[in-house]
Amino acid sequence: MNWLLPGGVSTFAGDIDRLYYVILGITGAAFVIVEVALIWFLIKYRARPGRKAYYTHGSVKAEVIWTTVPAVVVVMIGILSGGVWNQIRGRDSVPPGALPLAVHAKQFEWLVTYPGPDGQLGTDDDFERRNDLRLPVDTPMVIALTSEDVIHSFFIPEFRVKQDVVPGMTIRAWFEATATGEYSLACAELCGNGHTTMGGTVTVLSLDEYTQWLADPSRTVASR
Amino acid sequence: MAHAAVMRPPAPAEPGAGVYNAKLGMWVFLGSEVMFFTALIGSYIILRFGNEQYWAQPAQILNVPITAFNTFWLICSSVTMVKAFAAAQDGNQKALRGWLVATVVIGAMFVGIQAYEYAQLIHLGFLPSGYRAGSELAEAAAAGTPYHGSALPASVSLYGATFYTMTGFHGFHVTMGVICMAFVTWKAFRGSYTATDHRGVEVIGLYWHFVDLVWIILFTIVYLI
Amino acid sequence: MATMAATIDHAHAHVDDRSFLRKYIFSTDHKIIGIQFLMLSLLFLLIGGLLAMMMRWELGFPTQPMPGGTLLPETMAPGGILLPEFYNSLVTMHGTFMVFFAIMPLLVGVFANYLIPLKLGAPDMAFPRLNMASFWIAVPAGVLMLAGFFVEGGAAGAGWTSYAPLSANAEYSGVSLGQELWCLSLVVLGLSSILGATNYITTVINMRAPGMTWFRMPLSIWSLFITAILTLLAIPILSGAAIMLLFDQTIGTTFFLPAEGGQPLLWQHLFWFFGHPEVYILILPAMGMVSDIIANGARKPIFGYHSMVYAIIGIGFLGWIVWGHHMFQSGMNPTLGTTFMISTMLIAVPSAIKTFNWLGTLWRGNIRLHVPMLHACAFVAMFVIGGLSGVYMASTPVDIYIHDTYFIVAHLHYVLFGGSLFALFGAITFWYPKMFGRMMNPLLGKAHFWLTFLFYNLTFFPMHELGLQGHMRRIYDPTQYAFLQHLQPLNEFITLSAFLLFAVQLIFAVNFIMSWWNGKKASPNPWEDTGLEWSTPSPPPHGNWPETPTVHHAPYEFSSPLVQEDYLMQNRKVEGAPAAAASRTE
Amino acid sequence: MEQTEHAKHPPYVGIFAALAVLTALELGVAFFENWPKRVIILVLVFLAIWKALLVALYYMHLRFEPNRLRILALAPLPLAVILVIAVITEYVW
Ligand code: HEA
Ligand code: HEA
Ligand code: CUA
Ligand SMILES: [Cu+2]
Repeated sequence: MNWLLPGGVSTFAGDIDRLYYVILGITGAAFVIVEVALIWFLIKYRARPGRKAYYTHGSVKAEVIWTTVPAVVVVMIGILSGGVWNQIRGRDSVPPGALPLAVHAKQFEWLVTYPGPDGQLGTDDDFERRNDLRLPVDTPMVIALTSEDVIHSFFIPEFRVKQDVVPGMTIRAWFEATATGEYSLACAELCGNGHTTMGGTVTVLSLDEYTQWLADPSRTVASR
Repeated sequence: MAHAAVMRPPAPAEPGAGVYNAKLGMWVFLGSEVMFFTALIGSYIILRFGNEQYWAQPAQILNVPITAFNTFWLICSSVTMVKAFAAAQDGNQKALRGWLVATVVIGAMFVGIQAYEYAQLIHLGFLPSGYRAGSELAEAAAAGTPYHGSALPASVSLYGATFYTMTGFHGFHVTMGVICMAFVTWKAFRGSYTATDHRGVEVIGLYWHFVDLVWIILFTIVYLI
Repeated sequence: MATMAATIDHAHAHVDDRSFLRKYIFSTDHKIIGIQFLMLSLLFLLIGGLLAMMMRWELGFPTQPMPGGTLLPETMAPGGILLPEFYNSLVTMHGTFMVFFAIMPLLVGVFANYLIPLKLGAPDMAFPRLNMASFWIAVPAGVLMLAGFFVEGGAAGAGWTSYAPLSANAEYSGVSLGQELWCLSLVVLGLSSILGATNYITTVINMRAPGMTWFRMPLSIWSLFITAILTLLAIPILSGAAIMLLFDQTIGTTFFLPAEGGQPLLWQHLFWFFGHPEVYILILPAMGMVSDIIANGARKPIFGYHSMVYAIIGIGFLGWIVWGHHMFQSGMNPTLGTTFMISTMLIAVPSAIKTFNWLGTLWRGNIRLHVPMLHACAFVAMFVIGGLSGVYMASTPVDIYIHDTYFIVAHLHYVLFGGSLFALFGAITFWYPKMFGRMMNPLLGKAHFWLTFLFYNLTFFPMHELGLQGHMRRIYDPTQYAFLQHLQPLNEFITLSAFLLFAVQLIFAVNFIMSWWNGKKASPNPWEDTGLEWSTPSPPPHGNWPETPTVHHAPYEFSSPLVQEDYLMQNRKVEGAPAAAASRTE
Repeated sequence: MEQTEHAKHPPYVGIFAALAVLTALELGVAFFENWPKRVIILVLVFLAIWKALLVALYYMHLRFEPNRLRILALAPLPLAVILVIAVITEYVW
């Protein structure tokens, strides 16, 4: 099995994973430096009879170095992250042409409202599916998340999407799947006794398969 | 816990903060009191900021005249308190006792008046959970008829919740203060406070004025705004 | 400082003629109170550990009857199979007990109490009675929390963070009384902590012995002082929030319920505004005591003492403006998220200063690897792992993926167990002789250390991997999810390691209890340390010193050229030593 | 205020009077119909802060305390402000 992140299949999975590996590199380096120095000192300077430790109260030069270097590094990480964050969550990050879906969370299921043939939510050809999220590939989707009762969290690992669903708020989350197939939808926020069972399937279809399905939801589509 | 600090056996002030332990301790403790009221008052400000529509006009539900009097009354207890402290400084035992007794009495009456106010509001139908079903207020709100000037908000559950929590915990603090103050008064009658060492009076005074100060804020933001 | 001596004579008769009850039960002696806290919190540590074992069974072998599980009542584990609702209670209570009733009292209740007067040369705390009150208020708080397991509906089950609305309305969780007890208990415990903090702050400011200037205070005292300030200001926020939550549960208010304008997110903001300072409350004292132990072990003054102090203060301050990093995915205003990300990142800087200064202290030392030193070094090694994993979560986009996964669980155990608890094992071994007059057995100590270190890492390091695979936390049965099934072997492995980890704690328990009567008698200064507490007998008499010691030196004068030995105690007068700084309060 | 500086006791009764007057003022302002709510709120808060200051400075005699203690007394306030401001931005976003 893949010991690092599982393959991502959304437009910003790439950015998130890249960021992750950057941080992995930096913290990995910091980790090695610290642990190696620690073990090396413990061995090299272990107590020997008749020897006194080197009497010093420190060195300003050293202090300055190991204050500024981490400072610069973390600020850098911060700036990198900020950029990606804005693409995903920024005020006007949702792409204009994104297709709408509504997901209503309640103990312990996901109710997905599809716009129906007209592609408009809130019209009477809307229809609902339980724990069954279908969406077209390579198409930005914007999902209006609402909750019936408690806080749930809308989590699709492969899409690197996670957004808490808070009762009393309508939170918009958007993403764009980059490969067709079956993925899992999970609830990532403790929401009661059934929390552990609050899963669903995510089926990514080609755009025309999706539109056809919207027109006739009874029809089951082969998903690959 | 003010009295616990007061009960410390007398000792000369150690350098450090430049004030003696009990006084420093009380100020430190008041720091945490500030944060406690921050949690309550802060939540009130935040919730109200987002939900103005759920707030009634000042004096629409709340009884401002009686509370205004109570405010004045609490300020009185503050002045009697400092008078007691001044008397202690002058070593004037008689005045000290007199002012302390006055403070205890006024403080107790403040709590009494607040209890009366609560009873009145609950009778009207104003509860921590909002309107009491079938009450005068609930009916007026449902009918949308003007009540003391304008129509009542559809719901006052947040209004009630924040109101009773803030004023209730203030009342609780006053009650604690009265109890500790009674203890100090009792010690005063036993002549425990001299012109040179009257820390108990000063420390309880700090707590007392702090509670008064909190009320000054509460009265303004809860009853008048 | 005649006045000071006078104070002592006044406050404590030198002949100790107190009844058993006043001496050991309702004692106002900070040393006894510290030991009382030690017993109480070790008990809760044990309970928290046991709960963890049950959780691990469920996670390793989901929905299989737990060995001995049949002993539990039907409402928890019918036929030995844990119920989901019981699992939620386990997680919640495990977190709550470990944070509020084990680690926090161990660090603050025990060592602030025991060390502050002894290391500052004070006869006792500023308010001994208040100190006693703070302990005897903590006890009922613990009882209230435990009671949750025995009441109708079971113990609180909304996580140690008790997010509303789940925690605010019994309809959602099925837990009513248990959740109310949770709130009540924390309010009571809060009072205890606040009284304690008031006492510690006053004592540190006002009761330092002559010559004990601010910058002659050991780092343990500095960190305990800053911790006390954090406690003083953070705990009331939790109390206030818990009270509001209690009202939502009981008298029908709607602070945190979405109905009519209530704000579920407000609870999260209040909780984390308290919660992040809280986690620094849980690490700062550990850092301070580790500094003491490392200086002692390396026989060297702390490298960059002043910057260590400023780092502690810096962490203490920054801790207040980062709470939002727990709420990146909560639906919080994303712009706010960016701000919190930057402030969170910055906390890496003071932490870096401390880490590298510890290394600097070891550099060219003459290192004695006694048991406390082993734990102290493990602290550095493990805290760095936990700290660095914090940086991943601080990065908002990465956090989208790892939030509420086992990556978080790994992080928090690396900082809390690998950090705080290792430091505590070290500190307990280090000050045990002062507390009980006997040494703990070094062989058992070493065995306990190495086995704990091994199984600890085997238990918690793989959790990072679980997190990376998207394994959510607080789930009762991972096998429910297709994308988690391939992780089950790893879960089983973790569970087995956890059982072994728990088992080897027995060594510590045995060592701790047995050394009490058959441990080697301890000299006043068994570790050849420089602190004031080592200048009085082990255990110290009531009142600590016949008369107040005077301080002549900085805290960590190891291997000073001024003296023959490789340690120079703070209160030892030597000719040619740099004169005491002007004022003791500069 | 200057001459009271040297008086043995601060003018406690005078401050009491001031507090009473300020309270009366507040009541007046609060129900002053033809002012916009915003202005009223600002004025009220301003007056309340004044009252609070009088109590803290004279009745709690912070005015006569060493600076250390004043700082200690004011320390928690910034935190309170940070909390409220940060959370309020939730609504304006
Ligand atoms: C002792 C307790 C403790 C400590 C000290 C910390 C320290 C830190 N924590 Fe942690 N944290 C917790 C206890 C703690 N945490 C707990 C209990 C939770 C879970 C709560 C819950 O949800 O149940 C949590 C959760 C948590 C989250 C929320 C994750 C989520 O829920 O999505 C985040 C996010 O930013 C975070 C970040 C950090 C950071 C940046 C630090 C920093 O302080 C770390 C700084 C240290 C270092 C960085 C290492 C040393 C530095 C160097 C070696 C220099 C080189 C480094 C660089 C150049 C980067 N923590
Ligand atoms: C300091 C804090 C601390 C400590 C020490 C531990 C210790 C352990 N924790 Fe804990 N854990 C938390 C704090 C802690 N935990 C928190 C805050 C959470 C989040 C809760 C939430 O999500 O709400 C959590 C959650 C958590 C989870 C996630 C549950 C979930 O999300 O579903 C898991 C899963 O494996 C786990 C496992 C363990 C294990 C196996 C140990 C083992 O290390 C336990 C080993 C046993 C001991 C350490 C006790 C030994 C006893 C002694 C040494 C006393 C000796 C006695 C005498 C001397 C008389 N913990
Ligand atoms: Cu819904 Cu967890
Ligand atoms: Cu945090």
